[in-house]
Amino acid sequence: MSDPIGQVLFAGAIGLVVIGIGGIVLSRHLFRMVLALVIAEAGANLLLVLAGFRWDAFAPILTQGVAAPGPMVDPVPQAMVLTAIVIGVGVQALALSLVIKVWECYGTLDLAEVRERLEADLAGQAGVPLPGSTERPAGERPLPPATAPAGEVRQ
Amino acid sequence: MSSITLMVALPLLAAFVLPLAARVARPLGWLVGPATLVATIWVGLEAWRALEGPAVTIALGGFLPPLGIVFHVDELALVFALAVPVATLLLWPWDDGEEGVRRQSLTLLLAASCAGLALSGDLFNIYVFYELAAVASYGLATDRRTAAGFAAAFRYLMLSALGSVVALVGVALVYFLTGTLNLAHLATLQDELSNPIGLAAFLFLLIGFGVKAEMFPVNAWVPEVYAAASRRVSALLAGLVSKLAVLVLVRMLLVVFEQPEARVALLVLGTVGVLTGEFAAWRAKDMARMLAWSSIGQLGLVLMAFSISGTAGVAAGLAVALHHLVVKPALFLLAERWGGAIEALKGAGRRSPLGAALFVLFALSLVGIPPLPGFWAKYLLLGGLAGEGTSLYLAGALVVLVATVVEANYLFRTAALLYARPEAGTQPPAANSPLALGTATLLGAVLVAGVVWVVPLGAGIERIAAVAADPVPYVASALALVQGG
Amino acid sequence: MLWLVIGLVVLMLAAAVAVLMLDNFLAATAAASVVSLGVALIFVWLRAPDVAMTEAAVGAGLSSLILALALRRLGLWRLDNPRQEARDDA
Amino acid sequence: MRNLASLLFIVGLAFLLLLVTGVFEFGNPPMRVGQGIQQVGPQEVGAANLVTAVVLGYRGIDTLGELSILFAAATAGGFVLGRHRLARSGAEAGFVLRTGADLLFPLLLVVGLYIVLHGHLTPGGGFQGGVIIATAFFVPLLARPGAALDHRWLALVEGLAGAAFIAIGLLALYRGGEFLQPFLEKGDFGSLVSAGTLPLLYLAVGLKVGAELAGLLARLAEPAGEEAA
Repeated sequence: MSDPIGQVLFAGAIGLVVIGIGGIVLSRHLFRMVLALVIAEAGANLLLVLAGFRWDAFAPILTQGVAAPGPMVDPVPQAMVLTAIVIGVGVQALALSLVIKVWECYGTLDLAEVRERLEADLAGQAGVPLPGSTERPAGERPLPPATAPAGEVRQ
Repeated sequence: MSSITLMVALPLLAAFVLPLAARVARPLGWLVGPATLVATIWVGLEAWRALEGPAVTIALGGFLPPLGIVFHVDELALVFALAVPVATLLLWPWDDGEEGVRRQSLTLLLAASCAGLALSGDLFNIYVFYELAAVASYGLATDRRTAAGFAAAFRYLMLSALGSVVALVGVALVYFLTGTLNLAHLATLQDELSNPIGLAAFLFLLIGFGVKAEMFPVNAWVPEVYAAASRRVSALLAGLVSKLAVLVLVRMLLVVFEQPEARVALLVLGTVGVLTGEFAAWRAKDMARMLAWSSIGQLGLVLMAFSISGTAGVAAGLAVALHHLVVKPALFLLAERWGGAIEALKGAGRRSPLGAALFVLFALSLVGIPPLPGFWAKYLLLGGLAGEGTSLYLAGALVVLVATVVEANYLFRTAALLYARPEAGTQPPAANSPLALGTATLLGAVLVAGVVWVVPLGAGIERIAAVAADPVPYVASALALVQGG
Repeated sequence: MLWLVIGLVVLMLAAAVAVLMLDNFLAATAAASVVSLGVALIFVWLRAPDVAMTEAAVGAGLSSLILALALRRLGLWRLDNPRQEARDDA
Repeated sequence: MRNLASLLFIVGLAFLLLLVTGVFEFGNPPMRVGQGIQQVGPQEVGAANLVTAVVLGYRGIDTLGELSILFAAATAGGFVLGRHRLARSGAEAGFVLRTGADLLFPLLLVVGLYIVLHGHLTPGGGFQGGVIIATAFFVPLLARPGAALDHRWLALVEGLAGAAFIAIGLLALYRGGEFLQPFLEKGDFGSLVSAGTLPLLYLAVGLKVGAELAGLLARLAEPAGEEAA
């Protein structure tokens, strides 16, 4: 409450988390969902480091033969954030691999269209009519989409 | 007792060296995974035999709690830690080739992380193992390599990653409040957690870890992934991984967050999950998604059971969870070639009498027909809900009864179709593979054994629950470690 | 100090909103790395040199590289405004 | 309808978070665990960088989990993207980029290894250094799109480094300690050879992370050659 810098930093961290989560939930483009995830993770990491901060304290690194010059900030949240950052990048890389594969298969990155195609595919696999449609699907769709992305890849 | 860490370390080691071993000699690569899992089971059994007193805490790296990370070993943890390698072995992907090796590596990583979830006594460590389970399961969810699989896995990943961020915020809040992450240490700091912020932290963790537990608002991925992935992977995710996520939530509820509001949150979310899951399963037109929705309903029952306070709640939850752990993988295995439209199953029982008979057995137990174990599980659940006495819990009991009727309706409808006369000119689907049928038969035998030994089984569950429901032994074992040096 | 922090936080939040609003994905990716760099700078001030280094190397560097490679593979790597073509696709 | 529900959820989340953090006092954490580690950490682990002491000592199993997550992500990424295409044009980048890449490669490698090996003394360590090592192997790929990384070597380094990390942990268990307990002499506090097994663990982390990320980047960059043609 007391300190304005702390308030600003808290607001920043929370703002990033909320913008990121909002982006994941509201985005209609798969790639933008991944970008939003990057932001949300950055915000959560910032919040975690804030949990270990102390005024007038030093970085938790000692030098040879010298005792700690004064109070140090908490090293534990820093270690956790190190872990969280690396985990986040791994998840991002995997998410992007999946985005690339979805693009190769469906030729679209629009969330609504992908969901539609997904529902159609699942219904086709199972051999049941799509909810809300009267035509029976003809079975599983071939993997290359009707609108081949080939022309899009090259510029 | 320190050797219990091998339950996590060995599968990780095997996952790392598996690609190399497979390159050196194919049979070697083929052997690494199953051999490791067998060794893990042996380690777990040894640990159970050596377990003295109600609980033991292991300081990883020799760093005493609360500074270091601990593994907390009691019978509840051991039951699930042992179930992990056993279930993984039963559902092992016996494929070959480069992709088979990747699949096996991911399965081993999943097994290691699940064992870690069962044993770990540190909040952030639980988060790390949870993420490992998540990443491994995204990979496994694409194992059919269909377009639908990739799309479903992406949506699953996004929802789960969102949950992870929320859980991380929850961890940060806990750290803000207390400055520690050790569950036993947190248990002694109740005063600092019993406030609205502590409750908010619990809700964040609940939403975060609830994704894998198929909890109500964050379970949209379940039907898509289970329909798009192979049945073996669905069985693993529905049977095993969801239970471990529930176990993590339960530990937090029992040891750390003792507010009554936390229990109510779990009860409400579980109840909504039961209702939505069972009715959606009733409306489903294909077997895979029917089982997926029914799994959501069953997990709702588990959450409801664990929201009951005291030993009765843990006993009921444990019974429902273990029952589901046996039944759901078996049903998914039976759906290996029966995963399509339910209507198309007409007469399938004639081509595969054993499969149809097993389906009926599991369906009966899932609905809760005595004397099958499912009945006793639901009996404990209803007794516990009624025992709480408040109107909210009584409403929950009512919901369980309604859900049972719905469940009976769709399961028996399907079972009747299996024995119906096939329509002229159509061919009922082929029988399942011998491997799937054999595994399902094994699980059926376990179920029947549960009928025979229901009394010792019930006593065992009561004993485990009595220890787990009480935070005192949990804290005491950590204290003993610190004081004993 | 306060104004510096306020400026940095406002810049980060603006970049975060830009990530969600920009039509050009290359620009959105760049904005995301601005967010990461801002967070890294704040980590330095929070006496967390290890974390700042990781955030700069992994969050801003590696993550942006991965995103850029994916953009190239997805055919979204363009400097002009893609809105028109996006309409055509749909 | 769905958007409305999502918006409501987000607004609720923001409100809850703002409410929650308004209560905290910034810059004065309870530090129950942090204080303890600052007091006993330097003696118990012998690493000058306390963050490294926590990452590899007190929370060593977290780091193992983190390594496994990267491994899982790389494995799953390979599983998703499938076999890499081999047929590619041999078009090379310009002279400047090529020479620059040749010069950069050893430089990045040395810097990366330096950061890895000094992780227990100064900021940095296996993960940061590993990223730089991965970049060292990736830059030549940008300069010579025709060249391909040998994924078999990467897999070998990756597997062995990961196994080494666990083996060091298991060795401690075998010696009668706990899994991942540091052993070996603690050495002179603050010198390169100190902190027992920690530098070895960080070396394994650096190699594994470097190999994994290089493989991941190469896989994602694959069609680049086609485009350059």
